[in-house]
Amino acid sequence: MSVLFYIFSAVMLVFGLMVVLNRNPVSSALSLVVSFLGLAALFITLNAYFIGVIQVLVYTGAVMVLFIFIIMLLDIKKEQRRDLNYVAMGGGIIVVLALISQLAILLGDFVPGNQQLATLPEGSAVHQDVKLVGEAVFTDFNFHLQLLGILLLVATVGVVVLSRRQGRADRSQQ
Amino acid sequence: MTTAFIILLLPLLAATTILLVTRTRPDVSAYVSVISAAVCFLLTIVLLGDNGSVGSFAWLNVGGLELKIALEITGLTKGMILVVTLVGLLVHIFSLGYMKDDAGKARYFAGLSLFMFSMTGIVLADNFAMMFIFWELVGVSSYLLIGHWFRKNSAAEASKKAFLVNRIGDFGFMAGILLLWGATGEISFSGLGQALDRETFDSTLLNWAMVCIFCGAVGKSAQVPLHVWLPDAMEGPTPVSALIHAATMVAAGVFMLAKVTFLIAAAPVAASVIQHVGALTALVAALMATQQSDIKKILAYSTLSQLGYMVMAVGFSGFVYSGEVIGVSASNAGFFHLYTHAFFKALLFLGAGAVIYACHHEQDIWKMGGLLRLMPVTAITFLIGTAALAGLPPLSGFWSKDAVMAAAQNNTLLLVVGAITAFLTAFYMSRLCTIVFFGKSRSVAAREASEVPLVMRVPLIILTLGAVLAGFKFAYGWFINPAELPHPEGALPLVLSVIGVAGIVAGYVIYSGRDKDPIRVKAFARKFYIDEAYHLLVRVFQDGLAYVAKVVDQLLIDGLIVRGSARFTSGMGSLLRGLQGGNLQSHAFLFGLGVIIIIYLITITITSR
Amino acid sequence: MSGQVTIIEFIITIPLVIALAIGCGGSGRGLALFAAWANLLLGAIVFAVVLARGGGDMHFQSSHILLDSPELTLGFAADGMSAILVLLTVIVTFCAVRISPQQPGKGSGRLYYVSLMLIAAGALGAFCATDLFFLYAFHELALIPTFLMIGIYGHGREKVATAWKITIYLGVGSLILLGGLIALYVQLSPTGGLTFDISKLAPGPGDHPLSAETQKWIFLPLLIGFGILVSLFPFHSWAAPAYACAPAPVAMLHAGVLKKFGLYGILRVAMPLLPEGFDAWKELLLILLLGNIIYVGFVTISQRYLDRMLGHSSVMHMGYIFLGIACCNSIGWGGAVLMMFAHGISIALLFSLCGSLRARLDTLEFTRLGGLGANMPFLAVTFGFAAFASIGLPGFANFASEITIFFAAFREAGELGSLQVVTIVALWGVVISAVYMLRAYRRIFQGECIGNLGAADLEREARLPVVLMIVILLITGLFPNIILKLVPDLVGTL
Amino acid sequence: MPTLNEYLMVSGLLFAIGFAGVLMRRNIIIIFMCLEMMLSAANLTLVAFWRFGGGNGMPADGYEAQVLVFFVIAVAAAEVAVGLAIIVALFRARCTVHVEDLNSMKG
Repeated sequence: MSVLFYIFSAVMLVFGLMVVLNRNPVSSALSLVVSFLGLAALFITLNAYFIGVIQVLVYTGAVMVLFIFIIMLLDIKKEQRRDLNYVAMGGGIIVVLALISQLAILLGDFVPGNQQLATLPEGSAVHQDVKLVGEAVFTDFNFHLQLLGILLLVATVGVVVLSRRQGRADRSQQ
Repeated sequence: MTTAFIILLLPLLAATTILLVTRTRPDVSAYVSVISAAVCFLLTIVLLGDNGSVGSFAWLNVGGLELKIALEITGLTKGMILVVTLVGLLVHIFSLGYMKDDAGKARYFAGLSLFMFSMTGIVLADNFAMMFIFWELVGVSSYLLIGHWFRKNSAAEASKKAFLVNRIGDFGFMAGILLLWGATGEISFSGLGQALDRETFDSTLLNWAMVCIFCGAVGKSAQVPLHVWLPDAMEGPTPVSALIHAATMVAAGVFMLAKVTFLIAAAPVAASVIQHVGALTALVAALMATQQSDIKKILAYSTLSQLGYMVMAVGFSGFVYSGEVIGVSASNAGFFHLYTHAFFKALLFLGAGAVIYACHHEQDIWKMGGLLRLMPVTAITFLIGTAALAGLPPLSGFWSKDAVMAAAQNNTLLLVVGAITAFLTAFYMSRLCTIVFFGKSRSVAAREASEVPLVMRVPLIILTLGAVLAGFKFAYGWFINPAELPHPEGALPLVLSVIGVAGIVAGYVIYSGRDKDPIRVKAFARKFYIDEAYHLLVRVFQDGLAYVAKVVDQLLIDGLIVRGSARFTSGMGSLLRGLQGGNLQSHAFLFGLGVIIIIYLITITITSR
Repeated sequence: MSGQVTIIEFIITIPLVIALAIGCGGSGRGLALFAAWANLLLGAIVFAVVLARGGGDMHFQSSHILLDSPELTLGFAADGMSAILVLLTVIVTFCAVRISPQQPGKGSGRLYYVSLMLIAAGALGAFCATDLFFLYAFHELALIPTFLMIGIYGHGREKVATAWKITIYLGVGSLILLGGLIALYVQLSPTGGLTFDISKLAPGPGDHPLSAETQKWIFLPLLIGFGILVSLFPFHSWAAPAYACAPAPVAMLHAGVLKKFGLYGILRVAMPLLPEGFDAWKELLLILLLGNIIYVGFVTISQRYLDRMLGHSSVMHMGYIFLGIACCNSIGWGGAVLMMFAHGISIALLFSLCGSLRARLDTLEFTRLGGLGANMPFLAVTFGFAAFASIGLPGFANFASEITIFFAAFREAGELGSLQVVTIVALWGVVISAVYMLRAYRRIFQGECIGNLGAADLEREARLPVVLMIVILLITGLFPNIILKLVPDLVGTL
Repeated sequence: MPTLNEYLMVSGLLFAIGFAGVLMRRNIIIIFMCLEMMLSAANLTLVAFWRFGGGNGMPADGYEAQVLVFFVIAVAAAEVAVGLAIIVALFRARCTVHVEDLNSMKG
């Protein structure tokens, strides 16, 4: 079981790094897709099957498709060798390293963190987590769900308006 | 309302009516002023009868402070009030003629009445506070009168100078009053007298107080350090000089010192200061007078020198003189000289005014000459006045100068200085008379001079009578006890009269028939360059210091603190603006940095607890 | 007395109501004149009544509770000192409105009269408020209108900069003062509950609830705050340029009336509530007021413009009032209050004449002026009166107050203490003020006439305020007991 | 079996990589992607804590964590939609995707 964990986390991290390092936006988008798949797998190892599936379904399926669509729409070329902004580079690396070192120090003395992942007994409720999560969402968090619905509606209207505004702005520019 | 209050307030009433009502009709206002002066003179004759305090008005009282406008009549006041009102009336009458066709005639007479009001205020005052009030009012009225022809720059400068120098004197005077009030808690003269008898006060404080009060007298009576304003005050009309700068105002200082002789007696150091300043003034003024060519300037310096005499005499009050304290009698000598001097100096000034009026406002003696034949009455009265001033025996000058010299006779230095001054006085007066009256006329104006109208001659004649008779006992006996006058010993009177005659003869011999001044002593003519020294002093200390203060004010306080803080805040503002660059990454970077710092802080607090 | 409307409330609301009326459309000067006349009348009545009843205790009391927890009452009352200052305010406001023109600036001039009314209301409110909060609030009311007036209707090149400077400077001053007042109100509130009412904050007859040390450190911000408002020595650089650039009525109101708020504050709030506090800082105050008299005096002598000189001279005279306060005996405080009244009227008179001169002449610079006395006789005579009044000529109120203050400093002074030495040096200020005032008078009205030959004399209807102020100065100068009778009783209760 | 610390370390690394991408890259699309990575890293941490919530390796009994992750993902989706619309509008207006040129918000 731990072997799988290491494989999937390695996949996720390497492809995550590829996203950042890649010149070509399309290849970085695709590497992000793979990284998200790795992540979904990790969710599965944590017995959060519903979340794993949603991750694949929503993120990898919808979001990345949208990204690639936009990249193609705006046909953004491979990035030319613009002069590297060393200050930003240096700053970025420093902050990231500080973040990682701080994390390491913290996790060092985070006692509850050392507990091993126990395999679930057969027939434990966790396996029907989709049903349980569904119940939770539609009973305790019903109101939040409606809110979420409205939010998504607003987002779609926003996108429509933005793109349409775009149309009229073009006309005024010519 | 007692008669004293009427005498005090009538001139003020006249001045206000002139200012408010009859401003547009000069002749009416002139008569209003003259009538008020005449009524005051008549009332003073009535007033000479009673004694002691006559009425008081509680002007200001708060907490423990009681300032009153209280009037009292003592021997001194009687003598002085007579001089003030008599000379005042005569000057008023003389001015009717002298200022007949002057543009600001109403303003002039209002100023004269205001002056009479302030002068009577000083004379009748029974406490220092009231005297200080009228001291300043007299300063203002002399400012108005000297600056009568204010269109002339020189007159405007002269009046400003007179007021400021007087103001410096008032500064000292007030300091002295405050010191006395602090020490004794008394302001009125009688109160101070009783306080002195009751307990002895710390002598250094008393000496300092008396020096300060003398400083007030120096300012008003133009003694040496503060005498520079008197010669310039001749810019004013001549009757003004006659009234103010000969008889009354300048004598106020001596009068005040005479009133507080008991204080001077209690402050020996201050007394010696007073004597020496008086003697110095007498000598210096006499020297300067010998070289002046303006008739009024000569008389101004002669007034200065006579004042020096009076101050010296008053300074002697309380000095032991061979066994018994001559005390009051010394200041009486000073006051006696003041009394006689008022008459013949006013006579000389009015005479000079008549001469100037006749020579169409010509003041330079070298452009006059041979006026004896042309203006007999003025000339004769002027000569009698000169004789009185020089101290020839029968006249009043002789008696009072003897009394003064007698007061100083045990102090050989001052005696010698007094004698020299007596000689010089006689010398410059005879110089003046020979040039102006004898010999031949030196200019067209002098040749056509004619006798002045009657209204100007009557005051001259009355004053001549005063000058002749003032010296005898019956004239001064009713306000100074003849017994208390210091008696000159031995040959002093004889020596003095010989010096007087010698001076006159010397003057006549040197100056008869000359067209220009044979003796040229630049130092005396230029008034020992004191004016220039003062000018420099004012320029350096006052204007220089003012300029420095202004620069400091602008640089230090305004620039550094006020603008400095303004610049600091705007500087901080622009510094912080740098952080608001539009760059996305820098925002993210700062965001990240903030997170790390917060985590770091949290971890420290967790681990440290 | 509380409950129904008292005269004091009436006096304060009139200018506010009129300001409102002018704001929404009334004729500026007409309404302002009505308010000025009404206030003058009422002010005189208040003064007469308080004079009749003795200045010791509070009259015309009225209070409206606004808040309970920190007990906040919109209360007004007038005792001796407030009555005097109310009279001063109404007189100066009347004269300020009289001499302000029908068409002040380019615009309709409504803002001009609204601001004037607000300044007047601010001053009146501040002088009668019985609690700390409104004492401070009313003074702040007058701060912004002054800024607007100097900025918009002022004269001179740097009028906007000066407007900013005075506002920020007084703003900082008020801030420091606020700090002090809050400390005072928090520390001194009786155990019952926090209260703004000055009478409740006043310490009882027993020993003072606060230690001398705390009193000392609470008194400092009050002294500096009030000092800035009164242009005490190191904080005086805002005053002269502001009065020089301000239109005449604002200069009259600010120099004549609003500056007295600082001194009133010290006498009403700081001294009675923190007696030991004052003693701690007395030596410092003596040095500062000497700076005011001598240092600013010399700066005044060096001025070359009439309006700047008058601005500086008003700063200089503040030194004398502080000297009066520093004597801490009833003579000194009586002299100080009388000086406040006298200086208020005389500086207002001087600024109104300076305003009329500025309107007539092309410049106020001394070197380019001369000999105007002949063709402007009325102005020459009245400026002469005003100049001699401010120098301290006997017969005017300034002299009476100066002499009271000097005598106060020497009360039972056997030997020369620090107060006496400071007073002797301050006495030299009398000569300094004579120097610059006479130099100005000589330059403008005497000597040959250099320019401005066509300058006409003051028109008839502008003469009333000038004559009124001179008459008032003379009356209080000849009979100072009218004012002084009100003050000592009050001092007794402090 | 993997321990909680390892999961946290992994999600931390993912977050760091995402953050590095945001800081270093100048193409706004890439930055947007890295943003998504950071979000999902947070989700991973949430689920990890849920899984180990019950103590010694057992999952917590309530499912609030998963509901929260579900909401986060939903909101992220909406955010991506709006974000990309803005990027498109931006591209049309400025014809560039480089962050340095887009600094009109300068103070």
